[in-house]
Amino acid sequence: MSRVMKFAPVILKNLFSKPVTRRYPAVPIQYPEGDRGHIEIQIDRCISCGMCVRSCPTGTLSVDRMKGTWTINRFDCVQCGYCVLKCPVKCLSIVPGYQEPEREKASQTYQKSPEVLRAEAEKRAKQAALAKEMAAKKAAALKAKKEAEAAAAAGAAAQAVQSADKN
Amino acid sequence: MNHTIFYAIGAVLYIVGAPFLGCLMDGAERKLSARMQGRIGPPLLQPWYDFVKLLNKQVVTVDRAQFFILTSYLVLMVMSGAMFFSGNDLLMTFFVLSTTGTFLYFAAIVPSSPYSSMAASRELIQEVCYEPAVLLLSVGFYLATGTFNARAVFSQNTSLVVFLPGFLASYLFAMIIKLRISPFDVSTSHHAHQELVQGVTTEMGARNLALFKLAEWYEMVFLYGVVAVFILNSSLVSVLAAILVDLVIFFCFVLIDNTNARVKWENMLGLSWAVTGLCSGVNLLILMMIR
Amino acid sequence: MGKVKKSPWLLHYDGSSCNGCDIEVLATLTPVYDAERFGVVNTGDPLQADILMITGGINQQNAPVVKQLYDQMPRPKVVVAVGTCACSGGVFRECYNMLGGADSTVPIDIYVPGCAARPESIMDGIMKAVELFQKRSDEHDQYEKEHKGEAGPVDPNINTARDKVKMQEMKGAADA
Amino acid sequence: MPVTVFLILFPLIWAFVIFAIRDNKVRGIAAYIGSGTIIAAVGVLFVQWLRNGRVPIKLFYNTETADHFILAGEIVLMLVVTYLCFKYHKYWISVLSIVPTLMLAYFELMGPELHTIPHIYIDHLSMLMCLIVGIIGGMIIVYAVGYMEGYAHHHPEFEDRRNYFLGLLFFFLSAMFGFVMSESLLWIDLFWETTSVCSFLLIGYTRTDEAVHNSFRALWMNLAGGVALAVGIIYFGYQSHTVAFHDLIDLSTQMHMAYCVLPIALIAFAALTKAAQYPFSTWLIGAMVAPTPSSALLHSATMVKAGIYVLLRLAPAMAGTLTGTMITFIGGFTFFVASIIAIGQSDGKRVLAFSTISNLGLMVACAGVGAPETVWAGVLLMIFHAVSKSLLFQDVGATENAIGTRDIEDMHGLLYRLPRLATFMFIGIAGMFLAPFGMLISKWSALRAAVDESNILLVLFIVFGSATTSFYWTKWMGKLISRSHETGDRLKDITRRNEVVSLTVHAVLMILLCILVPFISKVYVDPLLIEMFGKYEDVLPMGVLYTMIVVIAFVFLVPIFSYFIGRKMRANVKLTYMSGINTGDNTMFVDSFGEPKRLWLSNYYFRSFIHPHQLRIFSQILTTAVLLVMMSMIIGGAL
Amino acid sequence: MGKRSVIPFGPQHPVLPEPIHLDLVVEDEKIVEAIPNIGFIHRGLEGLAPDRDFQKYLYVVERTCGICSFGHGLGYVESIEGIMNVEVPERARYLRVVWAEMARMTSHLMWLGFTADAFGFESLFYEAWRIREKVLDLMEMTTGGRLIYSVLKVGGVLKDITPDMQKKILDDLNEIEKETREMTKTFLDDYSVQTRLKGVGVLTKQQAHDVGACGPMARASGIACDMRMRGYEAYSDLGFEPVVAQDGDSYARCEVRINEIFASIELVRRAFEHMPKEGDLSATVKGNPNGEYFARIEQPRGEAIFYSEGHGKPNLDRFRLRTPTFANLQALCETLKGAEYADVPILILTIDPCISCTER
Ligand code: SF4
Ligand code: SF4
Ligand code: SF4
Ligand code: SF4
Ligand code: SF4
Ligand code: SF4
Ligand code: SF4
Ligand code: SF4
Repeated sequence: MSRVMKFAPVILKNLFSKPVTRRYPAVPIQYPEGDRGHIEIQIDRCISCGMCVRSCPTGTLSVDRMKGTWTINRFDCVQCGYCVLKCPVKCLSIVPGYQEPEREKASQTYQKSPEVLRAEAEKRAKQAALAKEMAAKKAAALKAKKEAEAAAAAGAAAQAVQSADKN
Repeated sequence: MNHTIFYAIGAVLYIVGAPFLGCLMDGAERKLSARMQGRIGPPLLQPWYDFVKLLNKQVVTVDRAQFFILTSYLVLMVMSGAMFFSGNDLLMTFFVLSTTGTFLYFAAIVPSSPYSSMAASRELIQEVCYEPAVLLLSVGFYLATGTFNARAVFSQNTSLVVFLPGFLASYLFAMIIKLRISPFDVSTSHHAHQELVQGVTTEMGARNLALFKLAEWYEMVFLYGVVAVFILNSSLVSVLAAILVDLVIFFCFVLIDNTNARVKWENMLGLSWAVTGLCSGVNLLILMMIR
Repeated sequence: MGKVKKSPWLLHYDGSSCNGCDIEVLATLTPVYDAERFGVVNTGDPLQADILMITGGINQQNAPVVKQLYDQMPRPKVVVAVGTCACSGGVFRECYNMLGGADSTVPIDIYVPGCAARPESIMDGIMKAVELFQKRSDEHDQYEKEHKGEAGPVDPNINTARDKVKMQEMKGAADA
Repeated sequence: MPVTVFLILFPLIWAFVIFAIRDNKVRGIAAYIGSGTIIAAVGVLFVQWLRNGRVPIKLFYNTETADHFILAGEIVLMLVVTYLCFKYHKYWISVLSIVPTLMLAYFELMGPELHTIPHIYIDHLSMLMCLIVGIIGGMIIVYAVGYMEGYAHHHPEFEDRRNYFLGLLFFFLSAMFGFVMSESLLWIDLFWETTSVCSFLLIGYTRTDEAVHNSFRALWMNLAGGVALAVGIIYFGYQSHTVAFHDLIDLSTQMHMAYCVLPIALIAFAALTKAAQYPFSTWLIGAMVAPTPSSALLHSATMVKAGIYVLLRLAPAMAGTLTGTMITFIGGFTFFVASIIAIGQSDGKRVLAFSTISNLGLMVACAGVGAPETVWAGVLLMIFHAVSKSLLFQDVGATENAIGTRDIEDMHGLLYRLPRLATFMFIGIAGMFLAPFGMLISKWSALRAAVDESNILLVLFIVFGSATTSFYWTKWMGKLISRSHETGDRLKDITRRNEVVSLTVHAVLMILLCILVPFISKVYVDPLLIEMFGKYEDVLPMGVLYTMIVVIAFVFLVPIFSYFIGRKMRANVKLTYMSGINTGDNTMFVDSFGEPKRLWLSNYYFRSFIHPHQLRIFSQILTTAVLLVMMSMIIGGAL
Repeated sequence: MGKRSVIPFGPQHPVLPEPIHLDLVVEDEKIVEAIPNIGFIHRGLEGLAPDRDFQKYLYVVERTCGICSFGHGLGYVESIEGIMNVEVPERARYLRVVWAEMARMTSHLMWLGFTADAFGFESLFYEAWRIREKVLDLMEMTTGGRLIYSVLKVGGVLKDITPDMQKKILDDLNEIEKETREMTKTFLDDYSVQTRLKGVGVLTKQQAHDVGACGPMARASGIACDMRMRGYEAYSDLGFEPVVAQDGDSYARCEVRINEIFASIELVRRAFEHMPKEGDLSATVKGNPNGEYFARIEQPRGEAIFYSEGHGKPNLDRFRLRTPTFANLQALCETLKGAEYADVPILILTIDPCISCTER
């Protein structure tokens, strides 16, 4: 007989103690620290390098360097956190809280602030100018080098002809 | 004459009130089960919400014949209950009850769908399990009171349970089977995840399922009503006692439901026949000897 | 015009998921989350279900199954895609065998993202689905009122002579 | 009253006429005429008897010549049996025929001087039997004409001996009429042996090894009963100097003559063999090899009822005696066990056979208890059983001709394939067990009587047996109504017109019986009880009657009503649930190889659970032991 | 067809959490024939290996399965580490063991619940899952995910378990152990449960050997095979002993898994004891895998084999995964022979099927 209804003590204990049910949604969720919920970006720190785009296993992310946007489709993201790991400037983070269920899948785009954009544009222009200068310098150097080489080659050829004559 | 009216009122009360009472009991059972499982559980009126929902859905069926068989099932169920509550012949009532079971079997087997059909066969096995106990109950009743008429209890000075403890035991056992309480919920379970999907109700959706639920409520009230027969006697206190006993049994059934694995039909058949044969049989023997 | 939203019954089908979301769907029903508080019941039977919950993406082989289950459910019905896989295919989107998210086969009403979708998130999804369910039920009632007394439509698939070719067609349709 | 003689002689002569006609068509017409005449004659007899105020008809007090014919008949039978036994090398069986015949001959010629008795005696019970034999027998012959045509067509491997078959049926009817109308036990014995031999010949009709084997088994078992019968008659004759059946009962019940105990026990024992009770039930199962009409007529509707008839007659004398206890036990046990074994059968005819055994068991038990209520139940059971079994046997036969098998599994969805036959079958089965129809009300009163008699074993047998009985009937019904495995192909109903006539008559009779139970009980069965017991009990109280009428109304009306509502219903038809891999209709699913596979659903048979074979052997051993012990107790007590 | 029924079982079936299909031929309810069919959940993730770099591919492999995603990640990184000869720091190795064992606990508790459900014991199912939530909470606290953890990387781990967390884990484990003991009594001793498990689906030692069963399935048939005996990661320091039972029936399989829960709790405790208090979490990994390697891991369901092959490019050329359920499906077919229909869910469950990993 002791083998029948073995479960009764547990059941009765449950009956007379408080239910273990978490009363969500009446009571909000308590996330532990470091919970992986969704990706946040400090967009202004982003350098639009595209590392995150390349690292994302689901191809959720896209970055437009010119417009200064960073786009995530939260209905595609698997919260793996690899983008966070790969971002060179650590502007990405994965924080508690999930994307709400929706009727439609929509992606979210983050736009850098105009100041940052402007600064970036300036930087880019500066860089471009610099690059132009460098390129010019390089071209000049190259030309000089080539000329020197050509001269050397001509000299060498002349020597060779001479030695051949000796033989 | 007074009495006839009294019993007619009993039948009418049953027909009108049983669905509500049954619904409440169903809800209470779900709530109590949930608490036993350590959770909050659905609201008390959940079965009612389900019922309303089912009636509001698109009427679907896999076989048109099912609807009319189910209606017959429901009507016969109401009828056997009404027969009982109007104090009619017990044995007759139980025979009609078994016909009711046959209609449920038909409803489940008519669409020729795999799970529904297998469940129907199991339903039939269940009938084989509980029918002897139920028929024997009326035999015991007859022996104790000299009539099959349920109203005879009111002319008894002592509660029948004194004479018929064995019958009560095997009837309660039969009731577990009939109410589809684990461990004997082999043909349909009140819980999800049955090996036979939803058992006999697999092919019942929307309105058909609502009919089935309604019939179940009627059945539940009827079956608990039969328990009262064991307790009631000519004194008024016995009414209270009957209600109390029903409540205790209700609680025990929920407890049993939550502490047992579903057995296989072979075990169910063996066990129920053994219990019926032993409890009712011995009780019957004693009754016949002292008569 | 009854309140139907208090009794949402689920049919859960596991498409090509990794299991994570399925288990979270089941966890939603267990004591700690206890979705039955809202009347949720997990029925295994499409005929009795109100909300089809699909986890995982869709592949060649399960597309007809999902479609079949969807068709068997009585109206009004709501489909919820649970998990990133069901929403869009998730990490497996580019696998050779995948057709994509659940919306590649049946119309999805609610997307519940997450890998795996948290039970709370699934519950939110159910809440949203329930509202939709009520709305559709009301529309359905209206429709019924307008079409009272007419004989109901019969599924054209029933009782037609069926052969292998037909099945191939079904498969083909799923492929397309 | 010449009708009685006509009823015995006409079929006898007609048998030879039929046998002689070679042309199938002509023979068919002759058979119709014959059966029509028999039914008409029974009708005439019934009317005459009613006109007479339903007092028993007693005839033929002096029958010197007839007695000699009877004796001659006995000897002819003995010779036939002996010849056949020798032909098939079953020598020892002939002993069972030779010994009693010689004993009877000695008794008749050298025995004591007997009192003058009426040789024909028609009371309520005999009249009832006449009606059953006449109407059902007549209809079955009509059916047989058509059926045997199909049979000869489907089974070219067997020699076509239709004339022999139909002739035997008529021959049997003659014997059966003789049996139920006779008062002289000596006459009864002859007719008894004749029915045994008819049954034997019909079982062996196809002359296959199996048929021959089964026919001899039937023969020896029935003959063994015959031996007991003969011994009982002779013993009784020597003790009381009379061989009237009623005298036996009256002497026992009113005079309490001790010497009656033994003959009653022996005759009851004989009845057990005829009614195919355990341990003698195997012959009835074996008899199913015979063509269906003979199964319907002999092996369920009438001949086996001869055993019941005898037991019902003996009922008042058995009440409360050791014999009664024995008979009740054997009957109750048979009722229970045969119904369990029936669950394990899928061959329609075998199910019917086991159910026959089982139902006969219940009737036997009812007779064994011997109280007015149980006899009431027994009589009603007999009526219902005769009609519905005859209907079912014929229907299974017709179905077999149409679909080529009589396996119940192959009757899946029969309602959609052969609506007419399936409906008849449905009616027959419903009449057998479904509340509130016929059989059930009898069970109700049997149960009550068993309780009143404090017969606990019988109570348990009835209670458990009725559960198992409804199991196998219900699952059969379920088969008929479930949707077909194929898609909507309706079969051609090749049932012949004459078969349909018989089936329809039976079905109508069945429905009428169900509706008219209270009436029949009042008008016929109650007087029968008065005649038998001198008193009658109001078996059916008014309350129950009213309830029953209401229930019947409901059971008929509700489905019809809701059927019409259902037809109008706006319903969306969906596919059945097949785990999501339907292939577009309800008959196939995609299997593990991606191919369509046909869904197939079967009933449960519990073969591995109840082990029918072991169970049969066990019950045979048990019942044999009980019979041996109790018979020796009875004999020991009597001597 | 006689008295046989031919019915489909699955892919959508409420007792099955995952789609698997069986063509069943039954007589009464005895199974005469059962032909399984899988593929409803096949994704083909192995085919993605050449398209993803080997670091990124880890996140795909992790999602082979949501139950022991940690184990799959572990097997994969082990195979890469094997190719590249990376020495994983000791603390990381212990952390890996802790997580792997906790994942095993969640898996087994989940399985207990499913099994209870398969024999129609709903409240027992709920109780098992209630306890499982506690382990999940610990997992979420330490890794940030409930089912998919993403804490591994080639060469080590990404997160640490702080002393506070460690204390909480140990405290909670005590409670979990107590509750599990209380609950599993029902599995092991209850009469009604025993009628459903004892003697059901017997797989003899020889059969288990012949069909190549692995994991608890094999161990319940008396074969002491457990990959942890190989001592990968930190197991060699923890005195690991495999849990074995002899009967080979469903009950034995249940017993093995129950005892493994307690063994896992013990292993976690020991791991915390032996773990170095400080230390690197990961080694630096340079370059790309060049070569091939087989890693063998004991998953909750048995031995999983990870094969990686690379040729010096960031992307692997080939990745193969042999999963335990795949090996055990054959054993399932063996046990289904002659079983009862009512046992089918139990038999399917006692191999602890994980179809999603089988089909990847
Ligand atoms: S978390 Fe993973 S899936 Fe989401 S955006 Fe980052 S890399 Fe992509
Ligand atoms: S990796 Fe970081 S910095 Fe680069 S684009 Fe992404 S978010 Fe911006
Ligand atoms: S979304 Fe993530 S957890 Fe869910 S099924 Fe897909 S891979 Fe698994
Ligand atoms: S491996 Fe198998 S499943 Fe894959 S494509 Fe080839 S045959 Fe098809
Ligand atoms: S050979 Fe192997 S690895 Fe290559 S495609 Fe086929 S299964 Fe894949
Ligand atoms: S598990 Fe084996 S058979 Fe299946 S795909 Fe992989 S290698 Fe091929
Ligand atoms: S690899 Fe194995 S499974 Fe595949 S075809 Fe060859 S033998 Fe068969
Ligand atoms: S069997 Fe494989 S996929 Fe399934 S849970 Fe285990 S490791 Fe995960």
